[in-house]
Amino acid sequence: MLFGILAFIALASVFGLVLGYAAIAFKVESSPVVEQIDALLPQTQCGQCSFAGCHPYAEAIAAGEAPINLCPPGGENLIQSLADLLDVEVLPMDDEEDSLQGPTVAIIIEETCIGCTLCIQACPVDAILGAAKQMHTVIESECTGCELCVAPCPVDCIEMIPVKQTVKNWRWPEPQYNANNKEAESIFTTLDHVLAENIRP
Amino acid sequence: MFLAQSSPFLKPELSVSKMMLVVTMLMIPGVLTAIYVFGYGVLVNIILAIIFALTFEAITLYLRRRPIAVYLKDKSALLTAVIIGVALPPLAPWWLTFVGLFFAIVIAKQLYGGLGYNTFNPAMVAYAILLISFPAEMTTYWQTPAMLASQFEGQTLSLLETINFQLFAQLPAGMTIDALTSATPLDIVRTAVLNGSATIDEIHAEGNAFGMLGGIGTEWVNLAFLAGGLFMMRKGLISWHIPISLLATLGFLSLLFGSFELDSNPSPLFHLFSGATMLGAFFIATDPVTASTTPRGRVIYGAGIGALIYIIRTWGGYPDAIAFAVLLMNMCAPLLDYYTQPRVYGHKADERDDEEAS
Amino acid sequence: MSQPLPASITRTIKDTLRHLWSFPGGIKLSGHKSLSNHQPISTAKIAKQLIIPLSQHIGHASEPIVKVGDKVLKGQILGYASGPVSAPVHASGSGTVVAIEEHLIPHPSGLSALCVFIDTDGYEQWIECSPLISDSSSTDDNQEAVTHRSIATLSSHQINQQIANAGVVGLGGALYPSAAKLNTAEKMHADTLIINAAECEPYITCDDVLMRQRPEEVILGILLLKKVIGAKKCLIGIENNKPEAYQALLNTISGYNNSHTDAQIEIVQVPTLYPAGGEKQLIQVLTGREVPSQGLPMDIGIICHNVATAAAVYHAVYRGEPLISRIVTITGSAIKQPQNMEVPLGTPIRDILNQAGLDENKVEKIIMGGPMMGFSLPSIDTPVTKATNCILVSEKSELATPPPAMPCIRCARCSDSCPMSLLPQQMYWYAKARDLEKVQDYNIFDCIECGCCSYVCPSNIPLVQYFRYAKTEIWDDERERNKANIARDRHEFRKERLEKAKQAKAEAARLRKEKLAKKKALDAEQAKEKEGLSQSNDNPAKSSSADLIQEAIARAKAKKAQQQSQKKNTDNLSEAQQKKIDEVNERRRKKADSEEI
Amino acid sequence: MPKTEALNTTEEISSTEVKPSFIEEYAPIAKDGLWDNNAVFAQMLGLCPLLAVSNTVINALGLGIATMMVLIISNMSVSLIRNIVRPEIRLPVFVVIIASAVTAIELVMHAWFHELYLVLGIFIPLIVTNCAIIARAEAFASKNTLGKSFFDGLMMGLGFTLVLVALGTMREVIGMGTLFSNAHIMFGNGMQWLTIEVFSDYDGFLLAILPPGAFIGLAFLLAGRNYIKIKQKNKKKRQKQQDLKLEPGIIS
Amino acid sequence: MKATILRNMMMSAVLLAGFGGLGTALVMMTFEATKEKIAASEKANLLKNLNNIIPPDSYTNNLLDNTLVVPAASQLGNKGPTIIYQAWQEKKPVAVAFSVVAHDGYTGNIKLLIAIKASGNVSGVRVISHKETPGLGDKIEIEKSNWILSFNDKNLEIPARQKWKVKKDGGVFDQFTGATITPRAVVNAVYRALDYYKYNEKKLFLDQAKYDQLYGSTSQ
Repeated sequence: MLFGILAFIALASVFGLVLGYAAIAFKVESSPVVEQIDALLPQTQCGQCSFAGCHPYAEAIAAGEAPINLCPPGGENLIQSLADLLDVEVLPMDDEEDSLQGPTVAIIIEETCIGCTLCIQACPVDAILGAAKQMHTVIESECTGCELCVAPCPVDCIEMIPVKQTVKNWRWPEPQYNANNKEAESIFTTLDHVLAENIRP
Repeated sequence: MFLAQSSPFLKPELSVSKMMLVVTMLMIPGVLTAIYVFGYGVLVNIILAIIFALTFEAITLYLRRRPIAVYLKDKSALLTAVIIGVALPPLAPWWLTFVGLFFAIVIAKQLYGGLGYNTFNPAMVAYAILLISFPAEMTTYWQTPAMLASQFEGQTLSLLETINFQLFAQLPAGMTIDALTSATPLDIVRTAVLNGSATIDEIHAEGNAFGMLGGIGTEWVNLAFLAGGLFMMRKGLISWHIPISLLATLGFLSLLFGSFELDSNPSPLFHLFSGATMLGAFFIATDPVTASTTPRGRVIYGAGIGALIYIIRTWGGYPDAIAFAVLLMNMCAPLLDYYTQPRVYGHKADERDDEEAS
Repeated sequence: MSQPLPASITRTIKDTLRHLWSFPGGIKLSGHKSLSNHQPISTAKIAKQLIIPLSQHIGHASEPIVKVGDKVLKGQILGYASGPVSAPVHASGSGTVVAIEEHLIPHPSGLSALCVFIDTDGYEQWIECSPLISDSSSTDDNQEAVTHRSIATLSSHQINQQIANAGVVGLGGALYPSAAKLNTAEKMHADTLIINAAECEPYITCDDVLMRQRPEEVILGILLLKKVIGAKKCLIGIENNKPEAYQALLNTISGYNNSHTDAQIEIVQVPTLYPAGGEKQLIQVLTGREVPSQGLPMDIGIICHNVATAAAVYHAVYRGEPLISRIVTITGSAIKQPQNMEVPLGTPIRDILNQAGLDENKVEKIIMGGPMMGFSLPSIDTPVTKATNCILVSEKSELATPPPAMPCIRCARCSDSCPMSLLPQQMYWYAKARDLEKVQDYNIFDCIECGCCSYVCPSNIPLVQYFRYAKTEIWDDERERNKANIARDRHEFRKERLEKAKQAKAEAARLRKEKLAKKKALDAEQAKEKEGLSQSNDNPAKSSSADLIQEAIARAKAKKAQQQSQKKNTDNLSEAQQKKIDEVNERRRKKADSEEI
Repeated sequence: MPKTEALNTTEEISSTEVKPSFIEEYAPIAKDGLWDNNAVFAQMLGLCPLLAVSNTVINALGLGIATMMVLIISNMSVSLIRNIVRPEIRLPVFVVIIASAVTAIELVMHAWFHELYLVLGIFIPLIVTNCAIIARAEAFASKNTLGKSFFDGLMMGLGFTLVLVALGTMREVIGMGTLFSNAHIMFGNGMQWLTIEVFSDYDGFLLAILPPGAFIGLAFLLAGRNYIKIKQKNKKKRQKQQDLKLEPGIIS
Repeated sequence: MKATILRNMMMSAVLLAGFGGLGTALVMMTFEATKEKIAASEKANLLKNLNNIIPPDSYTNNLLDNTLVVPAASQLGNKGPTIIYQAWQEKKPVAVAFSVVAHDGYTGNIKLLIAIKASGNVSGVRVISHKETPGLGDKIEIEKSNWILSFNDKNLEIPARQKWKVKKDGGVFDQFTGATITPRAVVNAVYRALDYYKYNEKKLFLDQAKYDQLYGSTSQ
């Protein structure tokens, strides 16, 4: 009986030594998961997640302080890929109304702009050009649609317009019609209807 | 609003509904033969099965809030029902069919997501569940085949008497269930082999198990299903891979082992033309939803079923093995699909050689 | 060209009949070709207003060089090629430019693009054409010899320049600028020219009638193409359901083959099996070789052109005419007189439908291209472009309005019929789940969108649309990712800039403070000197705090340096991303190539 | 002694600030263990013994109680030592504790519930590997006080036992048509009267007793739970929507 | 750095060893405390099983004390020695109990415990273990069916030798619906046991020492 206990103690000590060594020697410093999350975020730096930008939000997610569904620009797809990355459950978008809009860009209505540079200071990606007392303009290709410039404008000359669809960035719609879909029938009738309308001379 | 709809615009040549219907139609020769051999019980089974199947399907579709008409029209439940109807013992009581169809349609099919989403062949799930739950009923209610009955002056039932027995468990006066039924050839062989009580030759001499090709009576049913299956293959409804590899493996194994122990191993022909071999090879194993989909995967899938049939028939606890073999291979199908992907055009040839050249 | 064939030639040709390979999958379709391939090619009336899109090809849209109000002649250049992969656009009728604005174009999206509107004057006045070789069709006698000698005298660069100027693009459907393609082929020393005359899609007959009725244009065009590339071999692949076209080409070739062995052109009948006319499939059938995935036919020494492209090359070189018209098949049971029509580009489709007789009561669907790969037109007010090979107007019973898709039953008919040996059933699951990575693992970018899978699917699942959807989603994702990376860089840069500014400010403030402190200290010292040494302890403390600040600055600087070095990393990363973008572009181009059916 | 004093004072401070009532503190633990975070329903832990031994109510009860005992013991011990163990040897120590508790319980059962021990067989030692136990040690006991840990072990064990018994009831009634058969092996011969024949003359539905029946039964239990959860969620949503509808009125 | 590692290692080792020792000690203590009770329970269980087939009021000795180990015999179907439990009323032999194995079951061996009265009649039979098909062959268990009781008071003469078969084979014992092999195997095994008893009647009531002396030791 005593021998059993002693043997067990000896064994436990050995494992204890090994574990005690491993705990310090093989310590992993910090998790690169923040960067992985950051790479998925849309980088609009819009702050709609209530964090100061995409990277802070990524840090918060990694630390488990923020849910994954706070990013309207990333939409459902982002939630899905974050859920895949972190192996957590997919959550519905936090604020459903916002997620419905497509991507937008800001434009400055040139007649109204007074050249106050407030929007330039607000832009997180330096996508607005202009100098004091001069008309400003948005570099459309660089604009992330974060809307941060809209509020500071004293004359309300900035508008968000949807990104223009062209043949180049057009995407095939996902097929909608399947037998489980009660609307299937109506979609087909719409389709026929549309075609018929176009044919009429 | 313009709604983009993608090509192709040609009318599709086939629909699920048509496919299922044709397959069901091609089972008719086999079904008729089975009715001739095993009496009206088979017919009653099938009709009961169809009624139960459609009812269960409609109810579950309703509960799942799916369009009932659309899915009832796909006729997959019909096919499942007919397969179960043929597979059940001819004199099975009605509640056996009822329980079977409940498990087939509700549990194995609809709870998995309905047509196309079930991992396991519904008919075989039903059969396996019935077999392990009600082994006595599943093995005893086999009416003596017509050939044997006439030979040994056994009794048969008329259609009305059959219905009366199956629905109300009432036999005409003076008849016992023991006199009506007899063990299936596979059962006889299995028992004899196990007990070592009789050699194959002795069973031959007794004349109540072996027909010309396979089991007495069942050989004709198998031949009829073979004919239907071959027609189906010719029509391109099923590919050759699964049935051929299944039958080849089963034949090969029985030949191989048969050549070692002639006394206790029946011939390959017996294995191929007894039990539900042909039904299984052409109508059950080829169920598209649960089978492997790649060409090489299908060959392995068929061969696996063939091997399992032989193994279970010879060393297993139940006489026939189609259901278990099919279910076991159903489990492997996704894996097979993954590991037997054909080489895509233009990709490096070192992975796999071009197999589907035709 | 219709002289009887000498027996010797027939024999040599028969002798050289090749061994044919086969491709996996494929489906048999009823052709519906006899609807339209018996009538001679008619000519479309010039429309009152031509709408000429500036982008009728793959690559950059051409830049307009005319202004509203300009008078243009037929064949005059409207837009010049704006990059290495681009093609000029020409006026297909004389008249006045009335507008340059967006208009619906024939595209599955139903979106608009920039078009030049020309009100025609009806005079059809040509600009001065400058052919490279004078057309000698009038002098029937030694035509072959003259032509050949003429071709031989031209340099391949000369011919290619002419082709480029004429705005010739791949007319099989890919619309890749031919000159650019020929250029690459020449550089990569492609040794085999394959002419795609298979035309495997049902209903379409424009290539068929072209070969039947103008075989010499095709053959001369081919000779020119061959000359440009310097190819040793030339194969024409034609489906065996077009015996007349085959015979016509054979008759024409025999003359050329006879006259000069260098001109060896082989014409090969391939079995009628859709999609035998797919570029990759045709190459496989004719040579047994496979175009590597993500690669081009040129990687295996092959270049593929369509017969109509060859004819366009002929027109450019022999007549000096740019590509301003093309043969369009107008067919379908809702058309009263199905036919092939030579249509000036930019003609509204409504006009040619009216000319062919549109049975309005019957019309159900109007499709541009074939029923397998075409798309339903958003409107019939869209113009005919270089891509318009067929207008199919169907009646109700003719084509399918797809019934609701049933669930996939994994019958594998799709993978059995796939000419690329893909697994559509798997790609469908992942495309539906929008698992874009998995879709790519199943090689979605090898899909040629031939439509076989959708056609054979008993569940009527719009598989091809799922794949197109997945592909465009993947491209979109890549675009988004690139944009996000750029945005991240810019954001980092901005943060850094702000930080710098802040530091500069702080530095300035500190300096100011220090100065002040020094001054004070100095004053104090002067005052203290009188008081004695007791307070000298203060000084070291002060200096130590100054040290601390100094240290902090050093740290900040080091951090900045680190950040900068990090920035370099991101630069590298973005380069990798740039590479990815390039890859995507490459893939897109290749995909476009493969569409040439 | 000044040390303890300091401790006392801090405790007092925290307790004077917000002292949650006993129920407030312990009700969530109970709800967690019994429903919200049930070992089987929510965490899907300990399924192996669950599926193997739930063919009759008595078996289920036996294993359930054994598991509950282990849970309570391990939770309490872990909670007691939670401040001493270092993170790197945390798991081995927990495992040692659990294994000791299980072995002790096994020996006790062997001695006093011999027949039950024979029926449950291998599944008693297997309690060691029941992830539910180490999960609770890790997730709860190592962070909470003794009292709470004890209560959590009790509730988790109770939750596990209840599911086990529910499954056992289903399987026994459907499979054999009886309830509490073999009651004597647990409660002694005097309790044989407890056995109830639910259906007389019942042939039995073997599937329910065989392993596949356990899976199907568990699936139905889970489906039932999900159904209830969805119902609750929908109700909450509707409530929220109603609240929202009321809001604009207040604002205007 | 090194010192911290060393310290950490020591701490972990001590802690783990401490808990290991504690746990083991606990187990050891329980083991010691329950050892006797476990042995007693096991004995009681065995006795209970034997009492099912030998009425406890028919004998006066302790069955577990009067045992005899006999060598393997073909009739018993076992490969190793078998334990014979003897029941005595004072000095009068009452019955013996021993196990028999049937090898011809449907799926594997069936192990039976059989008690035979001194008169040669079956006192009782129970199935100890089997692998027969659930629902078919498992009716040989007393929990599933009373069939196994049909052997009680049968002997080699009643029924007659050729009637020691299932009904299907022309005997007197019922078979169950759907299964003949299992009951057939059990009937055979019981018959063999009776046969064995008849053959060794005298030997089986000897005590171990006497048996060894007469027939050689079995305990090698």
